[in-house]
Amino acid sequence: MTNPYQPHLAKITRIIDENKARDLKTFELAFCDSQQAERFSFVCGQFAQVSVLGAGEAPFGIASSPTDQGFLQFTVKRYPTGTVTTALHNCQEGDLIGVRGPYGNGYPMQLLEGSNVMIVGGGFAFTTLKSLTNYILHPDNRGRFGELTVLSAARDPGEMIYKYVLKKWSERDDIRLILTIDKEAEGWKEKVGFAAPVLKQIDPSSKNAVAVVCGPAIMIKTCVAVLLELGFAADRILTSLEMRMKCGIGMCGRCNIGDKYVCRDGPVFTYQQLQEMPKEY
Amino acid sequence: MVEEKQPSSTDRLQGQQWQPKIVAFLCHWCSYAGADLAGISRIQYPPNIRVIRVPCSSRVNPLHIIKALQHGADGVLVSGCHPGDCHYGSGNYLARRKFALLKRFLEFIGIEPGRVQFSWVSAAEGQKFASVIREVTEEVRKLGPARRLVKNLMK
Amino acid sequence: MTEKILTKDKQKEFLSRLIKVYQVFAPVEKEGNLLFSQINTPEELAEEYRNTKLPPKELFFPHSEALFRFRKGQVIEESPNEAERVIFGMRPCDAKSLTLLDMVFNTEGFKDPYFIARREKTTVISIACAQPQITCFCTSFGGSPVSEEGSDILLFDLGENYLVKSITPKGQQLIDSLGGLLTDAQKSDLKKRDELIKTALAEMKSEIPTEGLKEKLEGMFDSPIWEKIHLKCLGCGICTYLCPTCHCFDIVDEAVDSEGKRVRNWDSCMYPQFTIQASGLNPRLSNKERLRQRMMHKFNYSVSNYGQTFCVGCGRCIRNCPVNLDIREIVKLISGKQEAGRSFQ
Amino acid sequence: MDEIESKLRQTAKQLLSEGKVDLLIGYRQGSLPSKTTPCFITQEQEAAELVWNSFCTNNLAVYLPGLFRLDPRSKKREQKKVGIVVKGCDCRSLVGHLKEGQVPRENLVIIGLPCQGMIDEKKIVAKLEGKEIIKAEEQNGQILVVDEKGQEIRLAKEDFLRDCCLVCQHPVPPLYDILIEGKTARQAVSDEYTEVKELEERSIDQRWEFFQRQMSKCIRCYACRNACPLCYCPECFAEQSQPRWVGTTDDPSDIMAFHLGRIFHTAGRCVDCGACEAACPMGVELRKLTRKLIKDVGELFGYEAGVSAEEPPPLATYKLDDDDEFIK
Repeated sequence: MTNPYQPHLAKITRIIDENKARDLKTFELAFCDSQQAERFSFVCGQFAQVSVLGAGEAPFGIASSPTDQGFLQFTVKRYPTGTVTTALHNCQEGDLIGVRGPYGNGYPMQLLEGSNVMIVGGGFAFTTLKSLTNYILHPDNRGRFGELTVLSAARDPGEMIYKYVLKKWSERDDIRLILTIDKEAEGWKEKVGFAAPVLKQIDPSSKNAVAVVCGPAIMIKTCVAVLLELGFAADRILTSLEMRMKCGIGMCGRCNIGDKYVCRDGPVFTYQQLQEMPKEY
Repeated sequence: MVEEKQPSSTDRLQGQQWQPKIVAFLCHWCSYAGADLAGISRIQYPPNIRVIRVPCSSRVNPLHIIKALQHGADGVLVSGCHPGDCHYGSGNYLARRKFALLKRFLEFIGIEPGRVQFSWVSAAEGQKFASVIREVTEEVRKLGPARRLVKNLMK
Repeated sequence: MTEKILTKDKQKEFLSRLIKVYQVFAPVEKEGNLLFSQINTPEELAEEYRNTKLPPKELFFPHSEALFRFRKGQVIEESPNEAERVIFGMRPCDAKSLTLLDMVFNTEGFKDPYFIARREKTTVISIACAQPQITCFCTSFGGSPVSEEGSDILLFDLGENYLVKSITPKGQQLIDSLGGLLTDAQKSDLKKRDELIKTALAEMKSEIPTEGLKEKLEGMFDSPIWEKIHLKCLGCGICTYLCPTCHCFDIVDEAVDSEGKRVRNWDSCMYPQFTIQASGLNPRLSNKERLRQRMMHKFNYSVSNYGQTFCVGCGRCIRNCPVNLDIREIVKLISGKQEAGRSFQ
Repeated sequence: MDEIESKLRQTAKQLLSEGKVDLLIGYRQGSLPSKTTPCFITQEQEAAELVWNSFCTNNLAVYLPGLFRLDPRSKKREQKKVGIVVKGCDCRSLVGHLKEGQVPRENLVIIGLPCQGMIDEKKIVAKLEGKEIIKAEEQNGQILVVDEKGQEIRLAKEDFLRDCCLVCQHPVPPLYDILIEGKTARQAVSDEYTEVKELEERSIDQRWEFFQRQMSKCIRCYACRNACPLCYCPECFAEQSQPRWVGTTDDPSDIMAFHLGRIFHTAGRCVDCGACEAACPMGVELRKLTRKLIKDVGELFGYEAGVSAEEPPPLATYKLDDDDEFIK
């Protein structure tokens, strides 16, 4: 019997500072055991339990794409009250940490394949969206998806994460990338405004399209309203939820919203599913 | 603090004495300066204390003391300014009440009186600081390794 | 499966023989509480009892348990290595709770190795209840004071004898290993057993309306009843810790200088920290949301997920609640069948 | 019906009908014969459900800080008027709340009841040796219990009082807006701290062993804390993760550390209402610890908690000549 609680050791090969406030870092990892690296196969939108031995473990969405070979990425925001996030931020390149997973359902590829995809991400919730975008853009997969539009929103330029990735995307012609920040800032040449009004400006066609929205609760709410207005069906709007989790495998009993466990039945839900769930998130 | 902390027989055979670990919470304004003075004046005292500087003796929460005992301190010393000398006016008077109660309470539940001690040491009392440390170290040494309230993480 | 007779004068020999082969756990009076504890002699078994203070779940899912240890950055795996065990003297409600816990810890997708190892190595010998307590309501949720569910062997106390019935192959194996200690049950014994069943069922004093409970709860997430029910709740963990089916847990690291262990501890949906996120966001802010979660989990969500209500009607939460917040009254209120002239608050 | 009980219902009804209180916290008959249960009434007709008898053990003051806490969502404080039924000990807890700024005095209507001592249900359960109580009531200073076999047992109330009632100094609430008079309160007796002294006289090893045995029963359900009117911290040190003061395991060291930390936090505040011990499902003798502190607070600082709302708390003040002997 495999022990689902057992973390597998991975080495931090790279740490990237993602924002000006330096409370967001991306950790790039490589499993110490190469067999484990092969066993860890995941789909975009899944998460893993990342642990610092001695501090504990916490769930984080996987920011790298299944198409990225040889490494895993997690982007972690540090909270003063978060034991694990603080411990992770104190780690250095070369340190060993534990990873178990992958867990959760991930983005439904059956639904996304063959569709035009509208991705909307706010702040540091962009992690699994980066994974999804990179997955779609991979030469092996690009043909299976329709038009790809990505909107990334941040409070200010300093908070815009994955700049090095966004830059690469912006140089391609098989993706439409729109960046926006809340308020005007010096040197900012992209859009200004909250995600929802900018999304309205972009006016993506809902025809044969699927939208994926991740971000702060208020952003999801406003963007979903715009999408519905644009004619997106409730079962073609996807989002990923966050709840406190311990086991990640549907046993510890805390991440449920109604009878759905976010760890097991989610974290990705359609807007239609959300409407059927109690508003407890 | 994972290993069992009993003096092993080989230690005794080799004549190595068990060394107690003592956590000393020293107030920044008096006792810490007193420790500094002892150092500058090259007054010898046992190397068994681990100093934690606190702004005032009243900053020390009973939980600090309990946690120290849980995680391997054989003794705890809290030292502050003499009555009347508190940098903040009355911190040490308040601390004195708190610790009078705490000391009785810990003894009541079965923690040996020598494990948790208190002293007033001023910035000018380098000598006194050294002698307090000598006394406390000796008393804790006599008690032997702390066994009560110790948390064994490998159990 | 067979039905045998164990005469009471041989009960001690019965236990002694089990103790030689198994680790035997049985209700023992310990510091004033009746608890399942390992016994080394038959005399340690408590003489007469209704039920234990703590449910048997702690024998499978202990309050604190090391999942693994770590030292110098290496994970040291703990293999759940349990001896063969017998639990003697469980009550049918508690035995049933084990089958519910199985559904949580032994799923198709994931297996909890610690729980499963203990379950596999344990033979459960239950004793049917002849005298249910005033707080017992097992029959309301499909249980019964003489239910076989979850037991490997069920005993009926016939006065001078026990009727011993094997329920599972594991139980049969244990009975077979006892050889001549047990004799075949006679017709008269079976008749006595049937009478006992009849009286036990008649003795059940507490029955609550449970028909359509799940369906009612589905529409009650925003019901004003939650505003009332929680008012006197203190938010302590007694009801969940003493519940045989509550299984929520926390996972924490206990370490100094990154040496230590990862531990699983009991946790309770009644605690404020249960759902608080690192950002400080807490979807279940007050006792109202927490108590609702507890009720919904037991009577609604569990039915969706496992097809079973997660309440076996043992009554421990009723007897031990410091403010007498009675789960039966909550169910009555949900069902709209609360006694007239009595406000719940 | 008991005279006090009917006066209480009358008073409650009047307060609610005249709008002097929006909510009234009292007791009603519980779901089990030997238990009452706290009730929160808002309608005048509900006043008829109020009871006052020897089973009103809960300390209702425990609910007050929560009622007036800043709502985490709206960031507002409730402005309702709350009536509360208090015995001597409950009232002293309430005085603690007033002193610590947890409860606005102007929002309270304190209904004081002279207490004749409350029954310890656990003592009756022990007396019945496993038989169930199907009826329990007070009759002329005696407790009439009917067991499940239909047998009537009369018990002298005095033998079944809670331990804290046996040493109660303040059966009459020291502070109230309305005092419901009728039966006289139980006579205050002088508290000799016999059981604390008995422990003090034992050797330190025996004491350690005694408390270790007590703590070995603890299952960390936190009922003692949640039942304590003075444990109102929105976040308890026992559950804080940054820093983590004590582990959440069942390690004896963690269990002891939790109780030490919690009980010491009630030093100079605990009024010996007995709520912690009554709430404990496992029978941990917590009052052995709380009463040691009460005794020492009295001896060292001449202070008794909950008697005056004006007197400063003993650990928030000092005297120049406080005990200095123990300091090197």
